Amino acid sequence: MTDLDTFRAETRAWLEANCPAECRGPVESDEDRVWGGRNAVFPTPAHKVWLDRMGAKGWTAPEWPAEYGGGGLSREQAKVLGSEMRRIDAQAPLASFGVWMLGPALLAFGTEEQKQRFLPEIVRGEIRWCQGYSEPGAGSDLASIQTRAEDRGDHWIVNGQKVWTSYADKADWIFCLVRTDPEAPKHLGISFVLFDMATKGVSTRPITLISGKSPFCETFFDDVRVEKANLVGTLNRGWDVAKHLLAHERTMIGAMGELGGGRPLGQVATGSIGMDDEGRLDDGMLRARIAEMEIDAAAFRLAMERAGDQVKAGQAHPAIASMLKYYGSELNKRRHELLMAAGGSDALEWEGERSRGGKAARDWLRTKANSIEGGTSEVQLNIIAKHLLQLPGA
Amino acid sequence: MTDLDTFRAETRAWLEANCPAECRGPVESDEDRVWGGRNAVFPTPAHKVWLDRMGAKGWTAPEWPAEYGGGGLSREQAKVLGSEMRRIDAQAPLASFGVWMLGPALLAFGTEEQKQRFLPEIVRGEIRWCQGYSEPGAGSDLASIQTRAEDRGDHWIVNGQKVWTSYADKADWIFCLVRTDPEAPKHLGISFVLFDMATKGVSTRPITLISGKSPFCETFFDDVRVEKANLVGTLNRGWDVAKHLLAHERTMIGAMGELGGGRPLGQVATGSIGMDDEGRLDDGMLRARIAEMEIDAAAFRLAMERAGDQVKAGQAHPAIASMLKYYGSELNKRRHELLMAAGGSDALEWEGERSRGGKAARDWLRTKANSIEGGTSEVQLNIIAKHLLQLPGA
Amino acid sequence: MPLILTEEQSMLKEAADGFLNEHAPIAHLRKLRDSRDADGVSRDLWRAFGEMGFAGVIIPEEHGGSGLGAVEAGVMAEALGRTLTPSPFLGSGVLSAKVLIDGGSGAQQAAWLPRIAAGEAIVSLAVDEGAKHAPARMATVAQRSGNGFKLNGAKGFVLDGHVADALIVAALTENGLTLFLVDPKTAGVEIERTVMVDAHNAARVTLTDVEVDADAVIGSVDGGEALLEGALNLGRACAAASLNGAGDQAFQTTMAYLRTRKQFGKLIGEFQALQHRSAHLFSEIEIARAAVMGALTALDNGRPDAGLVVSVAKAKAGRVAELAVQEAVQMHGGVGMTDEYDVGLFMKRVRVLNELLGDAGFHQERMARAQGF
Amino acid sequence: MPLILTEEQSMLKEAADGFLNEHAPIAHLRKLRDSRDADGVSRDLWRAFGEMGFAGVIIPEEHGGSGLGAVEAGVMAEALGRTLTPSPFLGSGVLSAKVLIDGGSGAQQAAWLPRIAAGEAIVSLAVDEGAKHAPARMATVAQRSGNGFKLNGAKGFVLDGHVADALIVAALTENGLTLFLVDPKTAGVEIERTVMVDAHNAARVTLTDVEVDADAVIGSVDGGEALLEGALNLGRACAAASLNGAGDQAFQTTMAYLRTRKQFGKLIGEFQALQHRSAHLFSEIEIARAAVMGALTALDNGRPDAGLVVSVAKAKAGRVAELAVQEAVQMHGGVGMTDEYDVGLFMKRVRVLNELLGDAGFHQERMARAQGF
Repeated sequence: MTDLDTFRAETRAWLEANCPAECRGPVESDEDRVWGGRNAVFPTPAHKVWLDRMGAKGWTAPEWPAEYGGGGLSREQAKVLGSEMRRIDAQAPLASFGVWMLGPALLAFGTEEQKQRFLPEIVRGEIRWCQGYSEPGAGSDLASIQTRAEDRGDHWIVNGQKVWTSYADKADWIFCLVRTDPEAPKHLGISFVLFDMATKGVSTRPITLISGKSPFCETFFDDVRVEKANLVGTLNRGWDVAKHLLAHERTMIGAMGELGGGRPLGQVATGSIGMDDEGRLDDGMLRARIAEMEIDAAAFRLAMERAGDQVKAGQAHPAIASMLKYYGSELNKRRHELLMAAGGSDALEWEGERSRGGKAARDWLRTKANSIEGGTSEVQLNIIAKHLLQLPGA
Repeated sequence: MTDLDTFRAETRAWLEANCPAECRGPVESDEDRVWGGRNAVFPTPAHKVWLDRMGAKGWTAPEWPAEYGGGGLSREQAKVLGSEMRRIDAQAPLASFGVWMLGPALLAFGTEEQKQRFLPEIVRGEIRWCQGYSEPGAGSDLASIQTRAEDRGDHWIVNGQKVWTSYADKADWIFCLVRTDPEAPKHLGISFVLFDMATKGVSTRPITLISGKSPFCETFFDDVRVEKANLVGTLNRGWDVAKHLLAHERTMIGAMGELGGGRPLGQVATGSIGMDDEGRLDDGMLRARIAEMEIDAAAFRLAMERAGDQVKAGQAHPAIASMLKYYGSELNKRRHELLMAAGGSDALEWEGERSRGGKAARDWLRTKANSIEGGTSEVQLNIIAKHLLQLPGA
Repeated sequence: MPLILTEEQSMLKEAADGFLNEHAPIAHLRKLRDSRDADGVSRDLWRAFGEMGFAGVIIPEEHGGSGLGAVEAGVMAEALGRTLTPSPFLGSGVLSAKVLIDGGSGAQQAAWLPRIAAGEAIVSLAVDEGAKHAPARMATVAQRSGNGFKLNGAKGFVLDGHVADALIVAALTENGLTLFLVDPKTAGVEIERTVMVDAHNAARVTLTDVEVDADAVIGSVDGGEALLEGALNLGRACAAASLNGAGDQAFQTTMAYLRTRKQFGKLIGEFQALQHRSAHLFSEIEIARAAVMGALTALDNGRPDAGLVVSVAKAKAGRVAELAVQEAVQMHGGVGMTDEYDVGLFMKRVRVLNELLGDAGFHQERMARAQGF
Repeated sequence: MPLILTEEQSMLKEAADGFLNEHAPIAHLRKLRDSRDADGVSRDLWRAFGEMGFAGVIIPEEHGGSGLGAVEAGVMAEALGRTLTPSPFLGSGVLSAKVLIDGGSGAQQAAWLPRIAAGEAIVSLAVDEGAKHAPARMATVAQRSGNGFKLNGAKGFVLDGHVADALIVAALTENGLTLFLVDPKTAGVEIERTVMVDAHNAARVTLTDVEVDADAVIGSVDGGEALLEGALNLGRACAAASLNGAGDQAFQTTMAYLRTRKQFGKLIGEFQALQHRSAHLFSEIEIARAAVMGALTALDNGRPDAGLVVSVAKAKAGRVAELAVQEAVQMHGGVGMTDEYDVGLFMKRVRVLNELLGDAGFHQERMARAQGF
């Protein structure tokens, strides 16, 4: 028995013993996710138990070093943990921008004090983070942000406005790009800072999306005091931290094409439209489009797998994340267009139980943001043209 | 009986009496076309008779003024002539860049002497013209041509090279863009001149295309003498003449999507692949693509018709020709991709009788030039963005 | 007939655009939606349509209408697409009116056509049953019963069905299909409003042993197929016109945005990638416009292949409008995703219009069958 | 198995690319084509393939091959796609070799596998009959006759059939499909070389009362379907690898052109519209590469759904390579249309590879059936 086999056996046993029944099975909606934080909301009390147990083992961030509260697992062990969790259909104990985004950036750029202070709280789901990047005037041109941090010795005074801040109204802390040198060329002069959303002068306002509900907010800073100790990385070099973090976000959103999951398209369509005498979907034109989509989706899943293998083998080009983000989000949009066609007029309903509150339509509309958030498709294509194709002037 | 009815009756009678039997029915290939010129080649002696008769009436250029040898017909009469010719499947008596391209430019920009001298010859098919625009270094950037015309008082001495000169090796005269002012910004300083291809210093070399055969040549000018009397339009303003003429060419190439004609795609496919028990093409995936194509093709035909109606009503934007050229050529390429798919392995043959010398494959390859010649698709899109959408910097 | 508007038709277009921009711009839709209006459609506006002569555009003059044709109906439909105005126009003024004009008895016409033309009555046509438009696969039946018929079945996607003063129900009879004029208050008729993604309205109608008299039949018993097909084709062409209106309006809004929004120190309209996509989309919109004009003209000319041209128009306009709204949201970026901006409303409306009366696939299928492959 | 090449596989790739670039670059294809070579393929090069261990890459070592797997066969096929080299590799070294390895008797294997591995023999698999690949709809029949069988039928698109030393013919027998090893010199066998658009080779084979002994059967009578399917799936995956090679090479050539060609005073690679199209195409090529690697790996792992992954790869690689060559010609502009430039040759080869062993539509159909819709 190899070490990995032993680890698998132990993990399996621990999961069987510790994962509550309520925390097994698919997560039906965003509301059923556990985001943690000071005002954490749990779908059931068992979900709190599950988070506490996993957090104590550091398995909410399996590959982070144990000294910062992480699981301290190797990549292989983490894969085993993942597959064992899938085996029993265990839900993720925690959804967290702290784990997905800030943590990796702190591990790469944070001071020892920052890691000691912030990472364990993230692992245990005690503090919920949000991301303050986009601004109304900036959009894709992230580096042109205007939120200003004025130097006041040991602290800054921050004034400005962010937009598309996911769950800003529910977050405890924010990681945020601010302009610390208004004179410098635009990519320089930006710093990456952390502060408490309860600080005086911070306010938020939710944004309604076309899909009806939205995790997004506008966030306003009015003379907000930010301690200089909470600067991550070098002063005026926050752009490096942001880029590092964006790469993580891209892979995550790109993967939605795969993870968007749910029932296979063909099944949805035959369920809604029926079959002809030869057992084919009784809409030849839609059938062809679904088949083409499924070929692309299967190929994309293989590309995701291959990218993982490349990372493992140290052969991955960092800009491949842009490619996967671009492709995955376009694919997911196409998939939902086809789901709408498969659902026909039933899928057009916006309210009521039959349509589960217009789920198909709302999900479809939500996917339209995939190719905008985390860097638009156009930005990804620019990155590919420049970094992977070396096209001039890109 | 209206005048138009009378005209129709007379035309019908004249055509019945004067169109030889050999000149009725489809034109099977480029070789069966009559191009006229000093060394004119006729598929049958009857084709010469047909050209002479139509030329004498000016009906090779029905709407040109009678004083220059044209038919002098109104737009309505010309339509009647066209429909009566189609009624008896009469072939066009003459294929001619003189009629299609140079003539309209001369009518708009030529001097009275030039019209008197060149137009009647064109109408009668006595002189075959070719077009000297593109150069090896220029491509889409037509205005950057380098062929130089040095001023020698009453004439120029022309040196340079043209490329993509259709039928240069068979043409008698050329209409040609040359740089008459090397100091001027590039759109200025170009002049539109005419000269005899038999002039000393003119030589040509055919270009082989991927489709195997090609009407195109490279054309070389080595100290070629060109009379100043043969300048069309204003000195250094040849670009205006060229633009006028390009608009004509674009409409012509765009129309190929419609005129490419031949058997309907669905028919070709069922002939090659067969039908299923329900009378549908026995390849559901190809069937969907063909159906989508036929929708687009039918819509495009209506757009061509509408554009004609707009011209007639004086409502046409000149850049609409770019739109039709772009759309028509992309459509024609798609059509031939589907024809290849419908033909399967049979359509891949390159030689021999069964495939009529690889006709399907050669036609398919030939269409790839549609979106390059007469201004690339990219150039058309630029024109649309600038002139129809008023996008900044376009 | 040339594929461009006559002077009279252009005047109608101006009148319609002007009226809607003033009295029922997108704010009108938002108000009905956000106030959760019980009807989801304004009866007052419908009456105003009657006064303007819009409601009865295809209704003969002797019944109080304008006696115009398909092109004029398309002009109205396109205008409604531009302003996203919820209106009984398509359901009552086109589909139902067309059934009654072509097949209604003198009494039926006299009872309903003038009231539709005046914008006083809403008459809904109930055809669809499953998730997809498939009139050839109907399951609703009408059995002879006494002097009349007994109807059983379930209909969906019935435009304005929840506020209808009368329903026209398509049902199978012994040897074909028959259309019935049904009072929604008849016993056995159940109507459920379905709030749609575009905040326009439709209903599900369940018919359980619904008894109607023989004079409820429109046209002849078993002879409803051609009658229905005629109305559907006009409706499809008008839906295509609405798609063009909505798609083009989203496109125009986007072009305006490209000319003013800055990113990376440039107007985003300066980026060639966006220019080319815009130019391509412009081309598609022009092609779709020609297709719709061709279909409406073919209907007015009574061309035998008009149904096929209608399919070309509906399929093409649908796909093009879909592309237009997708590009609109994408090119607007984040703000395009907000409910505050209008582009999302266009996306929603286009989705519904695409599904209505047969999506692009349905019409491609018709094309394939007609061409024998 | 991870979806990246092992060190050994990377070495094979380098060896294959190096050898082909030196001994059989595109100039080799042009020479065979322009000299109107009677065979259209070089026997000498095939023998050199034998010496290098390329010809018998999948043939077991005991028969003189390298005993490697699908991934290695794919590496070879991709390399051949890059240089457009006409070679019996796919027909003999993959398709026929696979049939013989999986189903051949000891005598059949001994007779042919070592000679294929040595690049001495060409063995062609004859499956297709109509214009499209449709092995499930075979019409060629083999009737019992004396001690053996009598074959009747017509085959097309038989790779290298005109220079084959042996044919493997698929035919219907009483209760299934059977594969026969047929000497092309047998009475009743007529072979016509078909010169293809890509200057590669295939043949039409007519079988009229062709008599073969019972020992001509490969595997069992009526048991040929699985045997054939196994070979076809490997062949499809390799054809997909060749498509990737050809498509990617055309793409690389185009990117080099974009970096050097000037228009309107700029490098054309600076135009954002071309940048975005290039970046999109790059993404597609990466996705297709993963699909092919996935298919080859699935075959090596003997996954039960390997055939489906193969269909994903063949369909995806086909469509992507098609886009790659279309963009290559368009972005090259006029010179891309000339025979003198290579991009047209890539377009031609991709067209043939797309049709070979099932086009994208064929494989989409398999996907739809497998997913039950």
